[in-house]
Amino acid sequence: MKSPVALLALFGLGHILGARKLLIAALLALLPAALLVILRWQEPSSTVAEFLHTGLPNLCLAVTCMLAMFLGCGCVRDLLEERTLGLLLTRPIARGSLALGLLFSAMLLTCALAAFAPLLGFGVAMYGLQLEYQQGEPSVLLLSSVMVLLAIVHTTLFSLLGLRFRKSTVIGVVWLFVVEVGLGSIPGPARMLAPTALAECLLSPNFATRASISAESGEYQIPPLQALCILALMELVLIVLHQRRAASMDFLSADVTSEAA
Amino acid sequence: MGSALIECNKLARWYGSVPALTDVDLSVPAGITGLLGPNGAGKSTLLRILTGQISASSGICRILGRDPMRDASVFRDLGFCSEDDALFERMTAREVLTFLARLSGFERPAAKERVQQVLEITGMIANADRLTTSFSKGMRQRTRIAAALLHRPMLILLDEPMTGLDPVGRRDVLELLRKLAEQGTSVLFSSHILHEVGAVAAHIVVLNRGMVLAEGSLAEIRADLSDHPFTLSIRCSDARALMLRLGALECVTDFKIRSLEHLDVGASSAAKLLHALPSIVLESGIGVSEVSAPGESVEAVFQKLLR
Amino acid sequence: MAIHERIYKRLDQHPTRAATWPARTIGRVLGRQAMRSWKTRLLFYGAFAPGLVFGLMVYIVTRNEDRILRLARQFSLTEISTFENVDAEVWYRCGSNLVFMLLGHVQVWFALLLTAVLGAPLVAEDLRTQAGEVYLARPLAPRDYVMGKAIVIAQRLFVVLAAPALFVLLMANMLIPASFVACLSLYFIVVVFSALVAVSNAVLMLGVSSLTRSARYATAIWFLIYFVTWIISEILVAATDNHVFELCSWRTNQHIVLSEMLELEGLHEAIMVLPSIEHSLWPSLLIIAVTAGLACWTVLRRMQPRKV
Amino acid sequence: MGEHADVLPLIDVRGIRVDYGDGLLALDGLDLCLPRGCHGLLGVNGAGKSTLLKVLLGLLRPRAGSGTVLGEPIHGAGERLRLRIGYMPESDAHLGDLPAIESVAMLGELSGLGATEATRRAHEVLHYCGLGEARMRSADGFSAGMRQRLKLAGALVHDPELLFLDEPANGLDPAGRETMLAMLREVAARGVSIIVSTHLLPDVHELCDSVVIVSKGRVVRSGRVDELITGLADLWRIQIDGSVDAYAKALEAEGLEPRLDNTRGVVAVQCQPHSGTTALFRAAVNASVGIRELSPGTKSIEDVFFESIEEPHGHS
Repeated sequence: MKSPVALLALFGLGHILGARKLLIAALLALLPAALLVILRWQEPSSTVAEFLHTGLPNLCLAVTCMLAMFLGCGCVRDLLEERTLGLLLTRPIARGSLALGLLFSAMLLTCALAAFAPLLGFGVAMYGLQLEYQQGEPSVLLLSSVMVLLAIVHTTLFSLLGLRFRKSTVIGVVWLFVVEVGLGSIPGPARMLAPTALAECLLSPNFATRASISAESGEYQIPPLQALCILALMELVLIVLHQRRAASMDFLSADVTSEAA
Repeated sequence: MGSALIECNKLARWYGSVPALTDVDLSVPAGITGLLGPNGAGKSTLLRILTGQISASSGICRILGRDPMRDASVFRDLGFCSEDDALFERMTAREVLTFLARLSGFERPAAKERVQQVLEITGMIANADRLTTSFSKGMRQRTRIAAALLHRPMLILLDEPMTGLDPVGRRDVLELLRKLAEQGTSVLFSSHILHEVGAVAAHIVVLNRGMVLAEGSLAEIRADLSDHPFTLSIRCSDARALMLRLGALECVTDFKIRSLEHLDVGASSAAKLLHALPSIVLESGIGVSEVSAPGESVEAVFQKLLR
Repeated sequence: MAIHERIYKRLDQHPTRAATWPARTIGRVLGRQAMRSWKTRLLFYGAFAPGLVFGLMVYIVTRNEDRILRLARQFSLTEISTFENVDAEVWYRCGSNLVFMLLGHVQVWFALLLTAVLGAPLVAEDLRTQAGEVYLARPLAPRDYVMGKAIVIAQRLFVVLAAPALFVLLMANMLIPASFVACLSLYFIVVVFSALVAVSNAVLMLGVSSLTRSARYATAIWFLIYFVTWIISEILVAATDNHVFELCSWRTNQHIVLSEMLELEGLHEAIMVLPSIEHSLWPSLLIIAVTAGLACWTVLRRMQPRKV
Repeated sequence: MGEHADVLPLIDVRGIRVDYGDGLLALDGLDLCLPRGCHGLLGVNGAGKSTLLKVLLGLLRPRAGSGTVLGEPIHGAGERLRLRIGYMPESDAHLGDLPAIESVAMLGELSGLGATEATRRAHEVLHYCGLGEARMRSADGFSAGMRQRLKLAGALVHDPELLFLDEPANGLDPAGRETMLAMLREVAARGVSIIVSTHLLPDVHELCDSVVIVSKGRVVRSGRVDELITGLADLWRIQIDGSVDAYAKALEAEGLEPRLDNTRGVVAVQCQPHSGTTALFRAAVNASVGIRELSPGTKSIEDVFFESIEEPHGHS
């Protein structure tokens, strides 16, 4: 018997794929490739190679964060506001696995798009250009896998925000600014609280990001393995919070309280 | 599981400082139960707590012997059709029902066949493969009732199933509820259209301002309310003669002659009087033009309760 | 029941003409309502803080003139004895630099957030609850509805952008009377720029808000448009050093319009890092106008009585 | 109101066609001509009632068809027309966040009243609709009944000559319905023409003097209420204490044909004129059931409604 979580994930995925949201998410994912097309058209291959090493990772980090915010905030909250969540709630599925299934639906799409963006970027860059790699192997697989990891953590985080607050997008944007951009650029151990900073540590040997710049200047640096463990731990904590929040919250859309007036 | 399907004691729920439900004690037996009450009496809140969508501020509620919020397995035997007129968009009715059936634990072939059955029961076969966005209110309502029937529940809860439906739609929904009851499924539904609730519901719960005003069968509630159990007002050609004949029945308690053609008969048991009346009228040959029980209609009971 | 026994009084003279300015009514009433939420009020009044800080800075600079001049001489910036005999051209450049720092770099962030908070639910909520019918059942055309909603955003945005800059300019001119004549044209530029940004942001936000039925996604799309276009232009300019790419960012376009109006080329190398100077005013204005027009067309198409 | 308004028909439209594009014709060449006064608009879900109201108001542009409302053509910009019409939509659009007094005053101003005049009128109308003490609160906190009354206040603020009401009593409890009907009766008495689209047929009986029944986008039945329901005499309405089917069979044995209404509790029987009720009682004895209610009923609106919906409508 197919597990309800898988069923819900596929349903949620199908639901998003039919919506206009997908158009905007797809545009975001095509962003790196589009930029590379313009670069290829404008510039000699040297700047393209240089961009692959420095520009692309930072761009992909930004794209993944925005994708996760855009798709993550709405995966449970949309159904609640459309009031169709009641149809799912009254099925013999524990609330935890219901929330997990819907979270996975958003996560599946975000990870797919987050992984696809750098791949397409590399594809566009490499096509018809005999570009031999300099400066170490900027392997695209590493970039894609790190983007997937980041997408998982961020989708869970934004889904949790979506469960907790009604205006989760504004809070999501403020969070991205304060933690990812702000906290992430402060040298020193505090940086490691921001998932993007951890992702940069994973990328640092191959790609030029904030982490590699601070590594050259000898500041505090975490080996990739330790960064991976922190990310995994962070994801675990977020999942547990997500489940507990889903299990205990009142699935009540905003304007129901008026009934008691 | 005791005879009562739903047990609540001291159930209360507050939205901020506004009390939606205050210490509700309720036990609902099998069969069709009507949940009555003015707007804002807390009917929807009670149903949301019973289906575990929201938590109760205080008090315990058991449905089919289990806590709906903690133990999701209760939904194997419980169906719910909410008041919100919402369905998944960009899907056809059949796809929505197949998905919900799979969620309720049906395998793919079993789900397909059960969805076909349920579509037939609710008369939605013709529109099964049309997108839900183009559905009228009546069709959406029937699809959501179908969704609640998928897993052959023992108990089905419906929140205002008839609101916004046209008379044809309402007749079909009532017909459906009656058929369900005959097949042994218990039904609890809330509604405003009183005479339809009165005709269908065996057991009635009246809520007002978050408190249970009355609970029991229509006759019980009537009995507690009116001073003597049952009064029948008859308009006929010769009130006096009819009074003499009816006097012979032992269940008749008193008479009041309004006019030569208008007679009020008070009786201890409604059934005996009603069943005896036709034969007496035939034998006496008195032309009876109108028989009515003014205090008996659900509206009358409701008005008395709410005053 | 006593209520319905009251008599339904008819009006003695019926309204013969539709309201002359329905948009203003909608703007006034919805604007007042939007300001009732404490989050919006916090954001609105918070936006005046940078203006005060700049004003204080100007006050400090003018109060201890000599120490500032000695410092300037050390860095061999200018060879003057007192503020009084600085020529008009330098005053104009200092003033415009001050305005650009405040208006361009600080107030624009407040404008960004305020547009989202005020504008996102305006059309999205109406589409969700079909409240458009309530407005359009009145004798007004869809363009009045759109203009009314745009006024709600533009009015407050204009105040948030223009007021602090004008305050700082006024403060500087009062403290240093000589600079008043030179900076006269700055007042005009501040007002024009604030109006341009207020209207263009408002109309673009309404366009975005009419795309979805949930204010949450309208906010998300608004931030995505703002930041993605900015990141694209930054990356492309950095990679190709070709400044035409700056035109594809909503934020940079507005910056270019401001810097062109203030003719800041002269100051480019001396004092601050600025977006590059080869731009002319008209392409940016054209892009802003076209985007705003497109957004306006989307909203109107969405509110037009449907042809069925 | 101009003299000519009394002569002109309230609504005179021909051949309205509306197709939402999902293969179903919402309105299929509908013709309607109504004098001033109160008219009920009846029909099943999706028969096109709301669509018709929106077309007459200019919120939807029909594919075909033309006509006039209050003398104004419906195809024009419609601003002059919407000045004289009040519309109460079916959707729950009540400009939620605004306080009731401000939203009604704004709607008044949009309909051509001056600012102070609109606010004064808003207070007056809100008091009339029974929202006097809640008019300062924001509509989000209103109950279903209060929201319906707020929508009515919004429709009445500019004192329209014609009132379009789409499901005014939707979702109201009996007390709420009673108050709404009383208000509408009072408004109609003051000379305002009303078009009510509703499902609650008893309401139509009390409020409207003529009825239009729409089915599948066409007018299938229209006429004055009293004409429609006179029909045949000697119609009896019986409520049974016992099994309804047994009684129905017994009646058929007596040569009468019973009709069950939608709660199956009430049986309507058509008898030969002046044959009295003995046959009914005899059937009751044969079926050994009790008669709880027996009343000479004229044909109710519900019967007319079901007749015109079910039988293939040849005549309009």
